[in-house]
Amino acid sequence: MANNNPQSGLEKEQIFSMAEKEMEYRVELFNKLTNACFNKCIENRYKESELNMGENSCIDRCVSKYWQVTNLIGQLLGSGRPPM
Amino acid sequence: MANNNPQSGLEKEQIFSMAEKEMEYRVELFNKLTNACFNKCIENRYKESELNMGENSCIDRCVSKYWQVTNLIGQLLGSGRPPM
Amino acid sequence: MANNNPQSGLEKEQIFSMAEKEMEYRVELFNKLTNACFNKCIENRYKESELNMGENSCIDRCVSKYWQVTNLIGQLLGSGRPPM
Amino acid sequence: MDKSMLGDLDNLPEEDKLRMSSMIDQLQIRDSLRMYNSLVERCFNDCVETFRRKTLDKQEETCVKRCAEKFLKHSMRVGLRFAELNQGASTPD
Amino acid sequence: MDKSMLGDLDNLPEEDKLRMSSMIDQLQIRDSLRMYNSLVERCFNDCVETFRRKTLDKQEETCVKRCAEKFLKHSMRVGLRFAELNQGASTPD
Amino acid sequence: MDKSMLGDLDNLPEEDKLRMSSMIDQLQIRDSLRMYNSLVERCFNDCVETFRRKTLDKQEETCVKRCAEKFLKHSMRVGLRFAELNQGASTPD
Repeated sequence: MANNNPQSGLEKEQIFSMAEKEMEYRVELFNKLTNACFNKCIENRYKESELNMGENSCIDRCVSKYWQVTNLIGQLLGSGRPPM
Repeated sequence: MANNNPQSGLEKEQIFSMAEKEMEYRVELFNKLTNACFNKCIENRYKESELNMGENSCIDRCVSKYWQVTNLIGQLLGSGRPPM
Repeated sequence: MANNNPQSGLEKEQIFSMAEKEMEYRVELFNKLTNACFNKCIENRYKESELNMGENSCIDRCVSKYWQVTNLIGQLLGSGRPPM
Repeated sequence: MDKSMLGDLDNLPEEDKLRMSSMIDQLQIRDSLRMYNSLVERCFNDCVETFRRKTLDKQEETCVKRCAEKFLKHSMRVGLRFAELNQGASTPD
Repeated sequence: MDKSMLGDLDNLPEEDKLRMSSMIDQLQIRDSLRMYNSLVERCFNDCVETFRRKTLDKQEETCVKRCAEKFLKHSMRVGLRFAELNQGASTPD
Repeated sequence: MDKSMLGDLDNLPEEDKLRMSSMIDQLQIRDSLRMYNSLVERCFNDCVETFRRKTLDKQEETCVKRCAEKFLKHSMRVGLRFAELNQGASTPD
């Protein structure tokens, strides 16, 4: 098996494994964000199935603030790694 | 390596991988159902270690209603996939 | 492929797979313990970023009690398996 | 969640692209099954309070449907905003 | 959880049956370790409220034992009902 | 969490040591990403209550920083105590 790729097989495995964890992290971030903003913005009596104007603008601001908290804590953890 | 199976190796991998996810889904459904019904039906002062009659019939109805919610939302998600 | 190891390849796979689950269990135990004791001991107004004396001694006792609950339930589940 | 959120595959060799793409598919299937489970959990918890009978009454059924629909709409909106932030398309207050 | 809930392996070739069965074993081990962890978490949260000493008092110990026993009995009953539903053996209200 | 908590590799053959050590590395990476996610979730939930604007105000920012710092200090202390218990170094009340 000729391997004229600059990366060895082992290095490639590590790249894929890291990429997988990175993706799992993104999926989890998205799910936690979605749940947090649902809890903060949506009244849970469910009088209707549409989002009203107040809920819509709450969602937009909530996503934005959640994002900022992610960045803030990312800086604090001192990692060069961006949250996404 | 003779492969006189109608399914190729790749197809078989996909079947096993799908079966695994399906099983993980069932385990998670069972665990969520168990926790939800414990929260709804069992008084958490733990005055005794037996389930009393009221708790027992609450559990039976709770499982049945949880099941119906699973089906209802399954229909809504438009999937032909049964919840089990 | 000579295999002069007393363990067969399959047995080895099982040992690694068991070790992995055991480690996942420990990580989850540690995370649940950490969260439970944070919820029980730390006031969540965050008036300062230091742990005060009361919080520190609460944490120590909380870890100790959580550990005892782990052991108690381990005995009850009748497993010879130690919680760690 | 939208596939595009999981990363840009354009500058990979063909063989790795395939493998990465299959990895993303696997994650999406797992994620959608989990989402289904947690949507059921949420709507059950919010809508079903009494256990005097073993079938959902009309009111509980309506509540569950609205809960699920509302969550899906919410989730879609969050997805849009999230994608904007990922592309750095942030606007002032 | 009961193995039978995870599916019917009868109409598979022998080799695949083995592999599927080993997969189920793996899931069960992982699930039982998780169950152990979340049972401890629940009973600790419900039963231990004060931290004036580092050992459980008698009352806390009794509470934890009852909590765990009650949860296990509950879980068994849920398993029975769940299996019935899976077999379509549903009866009227 | 500290690597040493995950077990003692000394009495393994060299090849297995490597594999076990790589497994531990993988678990630690996954765990630290999860910890990051749940720290954000916790501090957001505890510190951000109003949505009249789309940027964090000064007070929210301070709260988030303290929350994260406090959690990290807490987590470190728990780690120390946990390690002691694992080594059976328990002292009386």
